[in-house]
Amino acid sequence: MNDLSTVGLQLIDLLAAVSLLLAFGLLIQRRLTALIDFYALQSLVLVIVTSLVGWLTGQRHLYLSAALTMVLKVLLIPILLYRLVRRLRLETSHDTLVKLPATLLLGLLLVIFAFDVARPIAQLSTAIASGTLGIALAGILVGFLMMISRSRAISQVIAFLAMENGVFLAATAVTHGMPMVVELGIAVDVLIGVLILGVFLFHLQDAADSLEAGGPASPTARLERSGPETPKPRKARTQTP
Amino acid sequence: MNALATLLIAPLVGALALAILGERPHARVLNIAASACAAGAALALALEVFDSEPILAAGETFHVDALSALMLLVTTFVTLTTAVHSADYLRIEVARGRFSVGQQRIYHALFQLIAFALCLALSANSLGIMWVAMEAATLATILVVSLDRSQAALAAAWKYFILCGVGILQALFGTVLLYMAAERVIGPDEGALLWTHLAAIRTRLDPQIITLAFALLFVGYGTKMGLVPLHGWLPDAHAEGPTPVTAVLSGLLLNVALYALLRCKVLADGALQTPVAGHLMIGFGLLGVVLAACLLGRQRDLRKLLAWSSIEHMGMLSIAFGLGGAAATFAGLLHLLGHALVKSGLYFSAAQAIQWAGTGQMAGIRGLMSARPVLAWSLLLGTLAILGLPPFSLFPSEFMTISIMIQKLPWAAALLIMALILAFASVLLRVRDMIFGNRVQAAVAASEPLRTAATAIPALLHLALALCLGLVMPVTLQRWLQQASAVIAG
Amino acid sequence: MASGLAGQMLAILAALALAPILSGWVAQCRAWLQSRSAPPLWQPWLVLHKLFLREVVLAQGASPLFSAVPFLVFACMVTACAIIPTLSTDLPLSVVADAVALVGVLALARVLLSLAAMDIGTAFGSLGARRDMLVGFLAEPALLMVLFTAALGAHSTALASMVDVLAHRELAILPSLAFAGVAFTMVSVAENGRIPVDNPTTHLELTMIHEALILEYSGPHLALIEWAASLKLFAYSCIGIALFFPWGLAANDSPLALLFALPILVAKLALGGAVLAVAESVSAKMRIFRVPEYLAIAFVLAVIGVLVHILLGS
Amino acid sequence: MDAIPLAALARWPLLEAMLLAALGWICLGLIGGLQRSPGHAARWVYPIGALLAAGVAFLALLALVAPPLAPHTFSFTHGMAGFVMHFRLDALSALFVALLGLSATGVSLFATGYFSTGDAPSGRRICAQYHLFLASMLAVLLADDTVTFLLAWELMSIASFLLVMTDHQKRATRRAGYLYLLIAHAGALAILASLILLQAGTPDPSFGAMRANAPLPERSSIVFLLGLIGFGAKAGLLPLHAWLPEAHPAAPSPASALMSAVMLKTAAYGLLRLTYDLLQVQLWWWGALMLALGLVSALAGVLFAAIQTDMKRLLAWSSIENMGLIFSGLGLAVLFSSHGMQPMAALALTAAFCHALAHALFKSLLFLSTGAVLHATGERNLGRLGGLIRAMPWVAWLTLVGALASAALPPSAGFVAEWLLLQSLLFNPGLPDPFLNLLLPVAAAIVVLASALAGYTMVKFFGITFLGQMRDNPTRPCHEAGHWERAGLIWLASGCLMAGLVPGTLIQLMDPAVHQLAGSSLGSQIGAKGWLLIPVDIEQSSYAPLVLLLGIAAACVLTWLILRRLMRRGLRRSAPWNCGYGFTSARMQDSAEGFGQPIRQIFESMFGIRRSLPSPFDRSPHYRVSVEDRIWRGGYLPIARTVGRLSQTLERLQPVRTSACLLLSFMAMLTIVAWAVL
Repeated sequence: MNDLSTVGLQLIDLLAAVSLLLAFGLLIQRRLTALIDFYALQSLVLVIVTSLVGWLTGQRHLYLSAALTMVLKVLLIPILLYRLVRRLRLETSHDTLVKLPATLLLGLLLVIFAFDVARPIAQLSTAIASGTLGIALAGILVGFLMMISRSRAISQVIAFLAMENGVFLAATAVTHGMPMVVELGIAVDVLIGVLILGVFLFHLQDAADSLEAGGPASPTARLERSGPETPKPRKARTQTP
Repeated sequence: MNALATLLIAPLVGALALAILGERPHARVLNIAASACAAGAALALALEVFDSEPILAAGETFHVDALSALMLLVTTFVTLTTAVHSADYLRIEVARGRFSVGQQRIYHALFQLIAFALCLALSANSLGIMWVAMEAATLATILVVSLDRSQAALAAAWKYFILCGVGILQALFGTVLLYMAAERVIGPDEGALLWTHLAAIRTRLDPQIITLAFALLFVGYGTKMGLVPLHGWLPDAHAEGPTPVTAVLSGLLLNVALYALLRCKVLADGALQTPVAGHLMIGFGLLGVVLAACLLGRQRDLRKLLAWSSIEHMGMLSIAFGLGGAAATFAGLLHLLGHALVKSGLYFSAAQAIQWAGTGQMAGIRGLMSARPVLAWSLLLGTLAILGLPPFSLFPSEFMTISIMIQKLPWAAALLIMALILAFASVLLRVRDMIFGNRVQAAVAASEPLRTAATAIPALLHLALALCLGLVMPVTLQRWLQQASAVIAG
Repeated sequence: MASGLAGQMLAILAALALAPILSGWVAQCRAWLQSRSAPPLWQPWLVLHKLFLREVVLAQGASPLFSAVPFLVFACMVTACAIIPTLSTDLPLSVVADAVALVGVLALARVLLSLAAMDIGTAFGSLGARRDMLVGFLAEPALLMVLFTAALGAHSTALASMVDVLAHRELAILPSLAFAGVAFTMVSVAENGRIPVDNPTTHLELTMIHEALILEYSGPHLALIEWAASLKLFAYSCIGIALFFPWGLAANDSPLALLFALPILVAKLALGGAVLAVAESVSAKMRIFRVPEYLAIAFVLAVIGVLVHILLGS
Repeated sequence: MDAIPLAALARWPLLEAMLLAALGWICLGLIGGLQRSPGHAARWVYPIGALLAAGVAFLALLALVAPPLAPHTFSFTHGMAGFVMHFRLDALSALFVALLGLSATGVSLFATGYFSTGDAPSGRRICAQYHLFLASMLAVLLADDTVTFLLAWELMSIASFLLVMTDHQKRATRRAGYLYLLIAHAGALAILASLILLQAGTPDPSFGAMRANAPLPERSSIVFLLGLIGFGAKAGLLPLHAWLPEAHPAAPSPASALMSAVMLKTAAYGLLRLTYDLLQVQLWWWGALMLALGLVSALAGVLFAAIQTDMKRLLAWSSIENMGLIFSGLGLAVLFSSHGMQPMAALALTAAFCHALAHALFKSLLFLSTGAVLHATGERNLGRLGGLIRAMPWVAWLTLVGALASAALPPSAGFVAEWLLLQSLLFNPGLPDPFLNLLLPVAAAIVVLASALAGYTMVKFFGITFLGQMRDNPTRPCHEAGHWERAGLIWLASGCLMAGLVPGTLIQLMDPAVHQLAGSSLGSQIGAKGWLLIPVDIEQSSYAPLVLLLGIAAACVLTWLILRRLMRRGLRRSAPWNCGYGFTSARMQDSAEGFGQPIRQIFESMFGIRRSLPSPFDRSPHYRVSVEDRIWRGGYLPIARTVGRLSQTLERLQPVRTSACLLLSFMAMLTIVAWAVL
């Protein structure tokens, strides 16, 4: 390999590290809008990594993949999410279940764990950026942790998307990208997933309005919590003639 | 070849057509017709595949071997009967004003979409496409579960979405690792995700990567399958949404997840040469059976009860396949067939009972034997069948599983048997109170004139098939099962 | 065989004839002991005669069972007496029923009588039936265990062989038989409705057992039952004699031996009856719920007898 | 019979014919289940069923008379899920099949009349279930591999469960049915485990393979214990008896009769098959355990029977007693076999078989007469009945036959069994273990005590139901049983009498089965003459019930003849004397509780008695006393409570919120990855 590719490989590792950094950013950030920004940034890093790998390995379909990611994850999904946040009037709301230092500490442990798990694989790997696997895994775990530590649906979705970014990072950096069909399929699925999420959030709001009209001051705040503890018997359904 | 095309195109076209025409009364017929086409195609495909070579189609995109043919057959058949059942179900729901026209359209389209996704997952050669199809099926079912937009339904669907989403993401990561391992052996062409290629080189895959990959795949597909610590979404999701879809969810979707896991297990077994995968499956399967057995007794909602029973049976299946070997795999496949038939049949019965009583709470369903004898019998026999009593086919499969387990892991087998007894006690107690006892006035008396004789047919048909499978299994089917188990057990 | 038959017939006739006299003898002894003037020895025969000539007064609604039972009970008792070696051990009928069957026949009579007592539907009848069965359910096992003690020694439950073996061995102190003897005495007192378990002469509702059973019988029916009762006493006495004082029984069936055996039997019975009378006179009637305890003691003693036999091998 | 026809007989396809009969029963059930008017159909469906049962009994007797050199076998290749279904008819199965056939003939005849009334839906249901029940019991006895056996076994449980549930409107019935099926299923799983362990690694579940390779000695004890749990649960041995007194009373009488008379025997059959045929070794403590359990069950069963007030509950508890006695016989046989004392084992087995047959006949007779009483009066509470002998003499007299047999009184069938059991308990040449030697007489004492108490119970049963005056409502309408019902009762009663009177012939018939198990043939000697029983030696003991009966009858007739001449004064009817009390009322008779009261008082410590005494100031004083099973309170309820608490805890630990679920998944994932990779 020439110098250029060595630099490229180091760059990929660096970008992967940035991605993990952004994942930590997601983990500690409380404001929803900032979360969306961080997600878009992480996606952007993914775009760069993808095109870099495409350039290094000469696989054309990776450019397509990068473009797809750019359109979908850097632009479309963040925009959708922004609109959602605005529609639901959540711009300034905060949410965390676990105290920040504890979350950070846990995140750190997870990173160690991920590196340890990935180490033997990284050692034998001949792929272009073998160290990335551990970073990607760490990103996924941190995303998972974030998901657990948030109670708001929309933050959970962002965490989910961040995890997905981690998987993609692994897919592109560790292997040479998945087959195109698969990537397309995944992209479509993600898109649909986010659309569903949108539908969902509105439905949750609808349900809140119809069920708790005239109820507490901020019905959304409660209903935005992902899982109401005990689903009530569906009175509305059974009593309709 | 043509059969395969029909199999995939029929539900897809059906989905499109129903998305447009879904609110018409004929839509139900169309729904049935599309499912029937798929079922016919699956049968033709199965006849083609069994006793001959697996089919590779569209380059290497599609691959149907004995295992997938069998699964396709079950899937399309249960889809068909569910379509028949749901026609009746919808008729009553619409008549009662619980189902709007728009909902009906969405329901029909999604139903066919789910069928398509399942067929795709089962016939895809690429593990990646399989993953995509699984995810698509999940997303479609999420929409159906939340169809009635009650708060509980939305909450359940949301939980389903998040948990299964995370789960399946891990499966994706596992798939990526699998790809990575394969790529190191056969290079970065597109073949590295194709099952046919992977299976061929499975002994040369790097064990360390495969270990991690299988662990992630296990967690991922295990979540979809409802293995125990990952099962959080399952009872809620199964308790919401239109009941016919719950039948598909429980009878088919779980199976397809298991199918995906089995494909991965074959690779893992090949690469690792140690029974790690099997041990994982046995351990978590046992955990599932025990926990489900303990919690079955605490359920108050009929569909949740059945959902927990599904968790129990997924545990059983996991144990059976985890034990490995031809006999246990055969038992597992038989159990899978039996569970798919009986459980979906039970959901059909449950749907009728819930419609009759106007509530899904078991406390509100009483004295079916006096009020609706046919329904009572189908529910009772279904319950006995799902509890593993002869002469239904779950009995021989549980028998084989337990017998192999006793030989290999006697103490675990003792635990399993205790759990089975406990599960029996819990389920029987609940079902007894629904079926027997004094007749109560149906909450919704209006349902009576809407009832037709055909309502009970799908449930009874499933029971009859399970009976047939249990009592006198045709030699052909037995051979098919053996071939399918040969795919898994080698 | 023919000679055996003769002996058998003689034994039955002797039982039929002697049984009421034995009852009379016990009554006589008791009267003497209580310083009363005694009825004649054949007083029971006179009573029987009187009763046989009376008409039968049958309660309304009595079922055929009620009328049939006196005959059945009587027949059972006769059969029982035929099985027990009273005069000789060479009895053709002894192959028909052994000790267990003997107890069974006695139990059959008891059950039938209890059923008959319940037939009319009076308060006393069912009360008597209940009490009689209460006595029986413990007395029968105790009796059987007593018989088993002897049977184990003789390696036979056939009464004739048992007695044969017991009679023809050298005199030895048998601890097991001591237990069995005490148990047997207690049981036979209970079974025959004697004080302290029952008082054959009382009609006090709080205490009566046997009399409550037969309250509704009259005339020949009553006579049969009374006769059967005395046969039962006779049978028990003969069992006791056969088990514990078996010497003097005819081993074969020669007329001489039989002739020799009869006076010995009468003597032994006279002695036994006197002992019974003494025992009855010195004890007081028990409360009805003490009876099970009393019988339980008998039962346990009998079981201990068996155990002692096995433990000591004798 | 001379040798040639017998040899020809042995080649007849007896087994196939029996299986055809089972199929016939299933078809009859289907036909009856689909009839529009089941009452009408009952008039021909059940008699055909009875005919089939008689045929089956006949075939089984043929198989016993002409024991073939090799057992009949038959296999059905397309069996359950690809298993080959094996069937086999050897002497042991033939014996129990005969028992089934004989009993079922009578029960089916009775059922013809019994089920020809009643409402249509339940009539249809009962018809199907009843015949399925018969067929599955037959299949249990003929099955020759684990799968077929368990299939038949569970079908038997299901069919009888459904029969128990016939009267499901009652809460007690639902409870009974549930408890029954639960214990039955748990038992079946124990049997399954036992048989699988016996399979010892071979994939072949046929009994033939198990016979071929004996299991390891350390395994066989586990196999036996599991089998004992499984079969003991079906037999109602303590402490697994809880279902029996609930379930038997709940079913319609013919079903109770079959359950009690035949189904319980399949447990004895199964345990024999397991211990003697499949395990091939017997350890002494197995026998001792069986003996102990049997004796405890016998005693507890009869004590509880004595204090019951419901006719069928009383009979159900009495069934526990009888099963206990049968199991003591079996245990004794195992004990003897383990010490190589084959002739004694044969004697004990003969006793157990005799008891099984006798019980099958008299208990079905008694249950059926309960049914007749229930039909006639609508009542089965002893405390409200009485005097039925006047309205229904046929039933009463036939019941008396059964009651005497149940009380083990000579010359009935019950006595023969008890007699043989005592013989085998008393006359063993001495076991090597002195401690056991000491215990055997105690066992004999318990057997005797149980039999005597059975007499008490039967006096109560018969006396209170049929004798005296109607307690509750003197004008209660009641009628004699119909022709079919009477026919069924007569069949069973005559069976009882025959079994009691010619036990020698009976024992000769049992001989092949005894020989097959114990390896020693006593039967030809025991029953050398049909009328005389000689177990070992004529000097030792003998019993001739026929002569005994003739003797009693002769004495009776003679007395009567003589007295008829003496009694010139004739007969006069008058009011009962009643010790001179003028006023009598039916309510002054002993009630069922009153009759059992002494037993309750004497054995108070064995029962869980709860009394509520009225205070002196009560306006309407009520004295209530209820007797509970201590094992239920001390064994079953704590288990149920523990399990309930466990599941409650687990439920509380279940994550509800999405985050909690996620956390759980996360932990699981980390664990799995760590376990797999590190």
